[in-house]
Amino acid sequence: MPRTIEQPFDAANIPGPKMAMLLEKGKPVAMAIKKAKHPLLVVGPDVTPAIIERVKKFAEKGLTVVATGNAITKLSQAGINAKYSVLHELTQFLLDPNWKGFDGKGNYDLVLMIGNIYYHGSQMLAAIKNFAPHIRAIAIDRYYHPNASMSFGNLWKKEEEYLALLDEILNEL
Amino acid sequence: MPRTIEQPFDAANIPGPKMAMLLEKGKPVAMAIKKAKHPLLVVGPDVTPAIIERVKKFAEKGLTVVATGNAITKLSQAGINAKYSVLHELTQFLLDPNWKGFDGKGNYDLVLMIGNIYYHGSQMLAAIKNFAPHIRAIAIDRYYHPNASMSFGNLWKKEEEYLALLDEILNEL
Amino acid sequence: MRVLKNEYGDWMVLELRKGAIFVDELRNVSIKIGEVAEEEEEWAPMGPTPFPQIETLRNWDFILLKRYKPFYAPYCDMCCLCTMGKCDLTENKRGACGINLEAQTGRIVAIAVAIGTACHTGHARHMLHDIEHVTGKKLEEIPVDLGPEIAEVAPLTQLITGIKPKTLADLERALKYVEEQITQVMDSIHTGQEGSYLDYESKALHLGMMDALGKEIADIAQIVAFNLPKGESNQPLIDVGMGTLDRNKAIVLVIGHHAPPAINIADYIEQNKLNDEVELAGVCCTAHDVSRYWPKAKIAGSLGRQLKVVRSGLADVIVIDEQCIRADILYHAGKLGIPVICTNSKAMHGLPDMTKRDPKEVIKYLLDGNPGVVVLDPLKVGEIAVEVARARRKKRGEIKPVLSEEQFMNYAKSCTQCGNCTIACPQKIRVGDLMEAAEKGDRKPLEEKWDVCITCGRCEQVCPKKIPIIDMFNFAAWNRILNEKGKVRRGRGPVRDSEIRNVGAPIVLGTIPGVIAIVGCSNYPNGTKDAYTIMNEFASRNYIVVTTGCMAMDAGLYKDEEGKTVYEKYKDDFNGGCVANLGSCVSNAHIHGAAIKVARIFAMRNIRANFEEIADYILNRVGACGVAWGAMSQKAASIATGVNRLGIPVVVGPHGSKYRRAFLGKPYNDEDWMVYDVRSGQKVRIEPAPQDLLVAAETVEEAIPLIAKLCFRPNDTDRGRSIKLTHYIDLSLKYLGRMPDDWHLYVRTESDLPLAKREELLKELEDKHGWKIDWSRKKILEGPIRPYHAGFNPTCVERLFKEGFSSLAKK
Amino acid sequence: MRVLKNEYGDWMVLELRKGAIFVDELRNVSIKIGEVAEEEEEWAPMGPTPFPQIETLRNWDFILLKRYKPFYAPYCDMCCLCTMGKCDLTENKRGACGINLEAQTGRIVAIAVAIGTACHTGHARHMLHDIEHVTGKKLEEIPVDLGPEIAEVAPLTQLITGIKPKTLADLERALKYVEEQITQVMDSIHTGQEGSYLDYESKALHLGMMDALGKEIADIAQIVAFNLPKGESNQPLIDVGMGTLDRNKAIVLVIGHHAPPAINIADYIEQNKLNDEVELAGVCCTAHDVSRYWPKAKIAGSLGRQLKVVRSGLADVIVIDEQCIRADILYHAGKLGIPVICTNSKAMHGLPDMTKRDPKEVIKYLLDGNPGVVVLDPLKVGEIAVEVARARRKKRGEIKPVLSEEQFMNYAKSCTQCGNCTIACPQKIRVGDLMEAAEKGDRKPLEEKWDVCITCGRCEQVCPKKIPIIDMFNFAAWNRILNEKGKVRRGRGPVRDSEIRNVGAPIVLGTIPGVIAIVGCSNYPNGTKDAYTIMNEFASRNYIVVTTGCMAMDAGLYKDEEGKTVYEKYKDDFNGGCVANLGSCVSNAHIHGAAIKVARIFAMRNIRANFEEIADYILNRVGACGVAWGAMSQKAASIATGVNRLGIPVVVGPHGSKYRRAFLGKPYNDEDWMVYDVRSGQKVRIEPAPQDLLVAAETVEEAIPLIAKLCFRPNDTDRGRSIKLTHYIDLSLKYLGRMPDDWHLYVRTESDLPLAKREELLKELEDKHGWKIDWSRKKILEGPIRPYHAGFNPTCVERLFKEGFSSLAKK
Repeated sequence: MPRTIEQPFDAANIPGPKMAMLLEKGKPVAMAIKKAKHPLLVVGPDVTPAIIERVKKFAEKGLTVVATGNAITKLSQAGINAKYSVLHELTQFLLDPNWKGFDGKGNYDLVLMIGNIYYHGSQMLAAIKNFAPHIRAIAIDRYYHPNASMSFGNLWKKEEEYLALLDEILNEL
Repeated sequence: MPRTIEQPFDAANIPGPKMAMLLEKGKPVAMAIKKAKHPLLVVGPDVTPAIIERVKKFAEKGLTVVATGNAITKLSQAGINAKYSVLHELTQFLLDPNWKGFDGKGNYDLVLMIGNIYYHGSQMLAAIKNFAPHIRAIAIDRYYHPNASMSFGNLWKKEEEYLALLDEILNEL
Repeated sequence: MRVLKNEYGDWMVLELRKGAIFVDELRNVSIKIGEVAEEEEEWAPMGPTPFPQIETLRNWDFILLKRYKPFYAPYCDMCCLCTMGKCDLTENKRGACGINLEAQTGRIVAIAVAIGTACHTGHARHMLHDIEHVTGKKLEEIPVDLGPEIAEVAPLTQLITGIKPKTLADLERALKYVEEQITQVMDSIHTGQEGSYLDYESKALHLGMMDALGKEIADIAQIVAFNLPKGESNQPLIDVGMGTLDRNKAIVLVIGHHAPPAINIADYIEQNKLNDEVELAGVCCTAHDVSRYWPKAKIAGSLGRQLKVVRSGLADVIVIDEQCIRADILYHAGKLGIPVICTNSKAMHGLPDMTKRDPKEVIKYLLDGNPGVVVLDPLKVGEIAVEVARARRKKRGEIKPVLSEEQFMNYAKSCTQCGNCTIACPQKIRVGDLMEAAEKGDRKPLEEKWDVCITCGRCEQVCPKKIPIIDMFNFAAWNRILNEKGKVRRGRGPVRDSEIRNVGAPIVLGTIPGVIAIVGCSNYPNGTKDAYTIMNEFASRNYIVVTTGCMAMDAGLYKDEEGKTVYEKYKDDFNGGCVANLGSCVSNAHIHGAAIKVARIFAMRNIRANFEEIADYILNRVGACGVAWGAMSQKAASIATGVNRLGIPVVVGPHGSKYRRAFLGKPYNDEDWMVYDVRSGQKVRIEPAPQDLLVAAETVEEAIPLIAKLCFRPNDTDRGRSIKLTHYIDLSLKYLGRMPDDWHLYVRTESDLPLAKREELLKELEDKHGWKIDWSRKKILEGPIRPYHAGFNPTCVERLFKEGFSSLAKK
Repeated sequence: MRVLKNEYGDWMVLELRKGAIFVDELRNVSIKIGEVAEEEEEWAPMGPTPFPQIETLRNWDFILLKRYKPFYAPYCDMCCLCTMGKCDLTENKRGACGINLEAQTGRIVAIAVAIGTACHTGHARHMLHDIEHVTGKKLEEIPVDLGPEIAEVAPLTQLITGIKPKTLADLERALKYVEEQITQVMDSIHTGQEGSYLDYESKALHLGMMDALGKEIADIAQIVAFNLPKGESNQPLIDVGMGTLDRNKAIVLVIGHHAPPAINIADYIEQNKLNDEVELAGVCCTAHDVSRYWPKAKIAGSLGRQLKVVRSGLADVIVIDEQCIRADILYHAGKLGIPVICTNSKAMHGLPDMTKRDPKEVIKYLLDGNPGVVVLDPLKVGEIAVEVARARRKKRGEIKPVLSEEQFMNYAKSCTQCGNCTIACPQKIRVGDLMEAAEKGDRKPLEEKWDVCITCGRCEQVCPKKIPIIDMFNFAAWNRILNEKGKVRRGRGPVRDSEIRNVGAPIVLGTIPGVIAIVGCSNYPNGTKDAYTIMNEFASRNYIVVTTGCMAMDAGLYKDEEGKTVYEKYKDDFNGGCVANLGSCVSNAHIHGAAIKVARIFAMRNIRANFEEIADYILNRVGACGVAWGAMSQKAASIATGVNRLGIPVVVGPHGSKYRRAFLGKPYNDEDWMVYDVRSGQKVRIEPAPQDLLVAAETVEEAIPLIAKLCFRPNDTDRGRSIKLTHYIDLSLKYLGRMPDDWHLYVRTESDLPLAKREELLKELEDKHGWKIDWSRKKILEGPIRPYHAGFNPTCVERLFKEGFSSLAKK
């Protein structure tokens, strides 16, 4: 079956036959969040103030937010009540179906990723894709992430367009 | 930019960032042939009588046909005046801009491939893609060939549809 | 005291003269000696390149690489070897370290060859360790004696290192050198080393040569330590095929390449007189090698049959050693409750290491239903494996297909025709069609494809209905399995010097049209029968056919109209019209050995540390061609590369293009085909002989004439050439229905033409190719690439042209 | 005559007693001896695992792998290693050989580690060859003497093999063993070997250990052969930075890791008194090592600066040896007409081998404009390189940026903002933005990103306008280049036993909060300054900081407010609050060595052939943490893996997750954190210390507290723990603006708490974590994972728990 993909933000980041479905709308993400029993939003350090503003709204809508790298500093400053984790360690926990999560309620079934160092985030998504059948990972960053299950395209030169997508998700929640 | 590809006939045959443009019509192939200065049709042993019939028409339209593997037996029986070559050797010659071709008129600028053992043909297309900038290779077989410049999709279960595409090319020539 | 120095340890020779040394005087002298040996006998003058390093034979490699330009078909356009990557190298772009796709592909080839070489070499090392342990002897106590007909005991060791081994300790010296070279080349794989594909290819060729040496060491070691055949003809016939296994007995199935544990099993069966109760059968080279030790052992099948055998449930216990074993052996064995014993540190599968436990305890552990253990002491394996098998045999009933009739039909019905299996199948078997037929009651298609299937199991991985497709195949082919009963000649090991004395001249002159070495794995494009077809075709035409490994096994599964296998039809001499099975993968070294011995024994060339000259000799004079129709592994890559460096071309099946690199000549490029003629002192443009060093054929019909063509050599006499040309033309007509396009390139003179067709061919030369013919004398006046001279004395190496060859002939 | 046997050659001891041997009687006796040496001095009782094989330390590996479960982030979901493939392993499917994605990823990791290990080992082997050639001495004539303060001369060799080397010949024995092990593990990579990722990881750990041994051999060999520093403090400061190169002189640029050719260049300069005329500068470890020999040599830059240096046109000649050299060095040098001399068979770039030619002839050849040559004799390189550089210097004028102002602007204008460069950039530098700014006259952005750029050159490969982006960077940063002038302490080699005597107790007790080893390549996520930041942060807090390789160089480019580099600010002792540069990549072995010597010298453990016990000691007691912030290569992979097997954790930068495998603990899994307490005879659940063995941090702000955390050890005293906790909390607050979430896990007793904050933290333990506090006594009543006992004596190894440790202490 013909399928539509995008050029990864790292040109050579072609992992194999399974690459993320290209998302051109925010709505499917909102649907996934609503359907999820235990979603998690992972926020890395590559975030702009405009993105942090949206993260705050996600938190306000009840999503558990975890900051990685030094994103925690920025999120704290923005008044977001976020967990903190080393992304590598966090991903190891996510792979473990028996992990209890940040709230003791068990592992997550949906992981949204935004703002992680692109190549490092991509690797973490690869781990989840291949070894965490219990988790669906969606990249809502402004780069195409082939290792996610679904991903936005490369919108790094189109910030308006990108932020509108985030807002579209938020509006649907 | 979003782009449309197809699952390779060998599931894992994902060579990298550059994969064949998916052809859903015959016309672009006809255009390419007409534009080409020196086109060549390579025919491998994985051909049915219906395909041989079309090959014969290609030959009649003036395309140089070269048979590889034991396809030559079938083509001769069908009365097609084809050259013969070991595909591996032929591809080595194709990579050499100084090769004089079968007719002494020089190397080819367009190579159409049909009926080669899938995985072996794929490798030959990989060689051409990466090391023969002077050649454009189009797979007109009933399998998606990611290493070609353009390729039909996987039509191995849809022979009618596939033959219609070949006929479409022939009609345009 | 004299010190003899070479690069691998210094040798000290104490020359003791008459007199007495009073030991008291030595009391406070500290003596430090690296290695001590008696002075090596001068078996031949030392050649120019003992223990060659990476750079030593680069000149020779560059000669080969100029004529046979590496052809790259990348299998991946990216590089992911360092954290600056991934890099996109498509269209020969350079990556973050600066490497381009050509050099990267050469590098990947070098890695593959390094893995293959390490495999044979690691195997040889393991063999030496085991030999000391199993025999209780030290290596220097085990002589390298291959009987009265073999004086050149280790042609590769002699050629490469300059050592003519007297004991296994000498071979160990060579082995250390190989380990060093593997390390050096693996070093060069690191990010930021070579930038030139030519140098990566030269390194791959270097390791290919090392691979050959590693194999020779491994095989000679097992031959002399375990008293395997030493090249004798008239070897007994060994049973091959799943149908030959006696299902009433307890069946021990050994898989792999390292025979000592299997040998211990054979010993245990013999010592305990369990022949009537226990069957020992093998898959892959361990089967060859244990049958070289104990001819009652059977060959269940080749690599491509591994899962067919395992999933058939025939085995009561599975013993694996190393190489070519299913990585998921525990999964498949576990499905049927068959315990697995790992006997080699290279493949331990995460199982507990019980080497030091009492065998009784291990037997109990396995009979308790545990999936497997590691037992690294070969001396313990026999008891454990046999007793586990016996105990399990007692509990099981008759062996039947794993699926019931009903299960088979239900599965067939459950197929949704999704096509996943076909897209997953490396052989492109349209499994859905087979299921559809089965559902309709026609099992023939499944049965017929049973042989084409290499049982890789990928289809099962992607079936959404979890159909056990391998079991479906086995069910449909059950009668075929029960009746699969063939014969293979027992592996005989080396070619005898006495044989070389008989055939050296005919080979070099061309009157024996070629030596065809049919070897390698069983990743065939279209089933096993090709092994038989190729072997039979060439043996019937008076070529010398030698074979090893999986292809040797597979050929033995087929019979001619009279019910004879090639092994029953043809004698196992190294001679025209014979088929000799040399043995396992590591026995391939004897094929190199035979070619080297032609130079030594027929031409009296000095083979001591003289690689370049001998390879040049072989390239120009010895019409040999390797065939690895099912080449699958990195070992096959290193074997072919080693054969290539010695000047011998190889034909592989179409899967072989996935090795990414071929060596393909361009017959139209004059400058690629220039040789020095020592006779005339001139540079001469020769015919493209051999045209390629490594080439994949698409079908067997194409391969057969191609193999014949690759037996042409510039040195052929006119009589030899006419014989070779006869076969090339005949085989082209037979398999491709046409005259070859390029036969005329190989005609130097009218006497090169096959006598029976001479007139007809002269006509064609005149008409089609515009040659001038003197019809009155039926002579060619103009046309050939070069004229024929009986004394033509070709070399590709300027040094040899200038300095002459190194002959041991009495002047 | 007694024969002492071990696995690597038999040693024969001739015990000569009083009397006389009449030599005549020996005349016809054939004596064959494998290896002869005097009986090795019993420097310590032989431990349980001399010359361990793949399986020997598997038990230890499995202990590590259970706690630090390999985390796999595949970089490719396919396998293409054999011709049955490609196979799609996505979602852990099995391929045609049966391997699943986990085992395949473990296998790829094992290959990477094998490449790295082969690299260091191949380097060591090359070093031994060159030493014999250059010094004219035999290895057994070169004593391993590291001066009066180092009795434990080769801790890794001693620990692993049981040999305490007296001469380089002893090290060669160890080296052969390493070559054997590399071959064995490469063997296991072959298709159809391991099916378990655990066993592939165990093999990778085995080779990691071999890598450490290979490095030790290489560095000790060069130290004793070339008289490099032997661990002395107060090393001179070496110039580092492109600005330190005297552009008036002829500049010889050496690149790579194998110093003998560079040493010959230094000798040539000295012997011919060319100091005023010729500058010798290096990129990568050759620069470190030649400056250890000749402190006038300069360090032009680290690996990430390689193309910045080459493309700046500073060099008059480029001499490469091996490792981490641009594969396209000929392209870049050729652009500027700089000739390249290849001095090592591992990287010959297809150039002609002129080793045997007269140096004068080679000089002429290079001056004639040829791109380069191969000269494999280090003794010839000095003359050729220096004379070519001198001749070229005479012809060239002042060094200026490669681009003119006009070219720069035209290129900037030609940028179409296509974005190809950004997508190609591993650092995700938005090159288009920089071009846009430059076009508008603002070159600051380009200049600022000059440092972040690792000069991989991929952007140039994809620019449709063929903008020479590296030249654009260099143009904009030209002043920065001219002013890049830093200092690096000269590499001192080993840590002295006398230093260990001082710091052993504080390290083990925890009062020196940790040993931070800052090592590896320069593939930084965000520029070189992090090297300085990390080093300075830990040194200022009384950690012991040691450094090597590229990070050691890069740190030296930065200065504090007072204009001092870390090397000027801190002493180069192995002590708290000091920064010692040990040297090149191979000097990393001394970091392992220091840890081993803590066990030997402070704890009096027997280190002879006793790997498991010592690694267990280090894991539980030695608060060391490796930092490879820019880890790029396969060597970095093998180094980290070797460090890990010894029980030392490593933090890498975010690119490090591309190594595919990490070792990450799960603090919440009780069963993963059980140790045996020898004191109490109980199994005890400990705090997750260290939590990970290999982990990538995303940013330096995250890395720094993480490094501090990974210095916790179960054996910390309360005083030590309170110090470590202080730093962990401080650094979290400083860099992440918050208390760490898990600090309480490391509290066993109130005295573990930092004194200054004790009350506040007790409160938090009560409020946030529900601990019970006796506020009257300020004592913790309930809460910690385990109580603290001063005599806690942990081990992870059941055998040691049962059988006791091997102590050399006088009882």
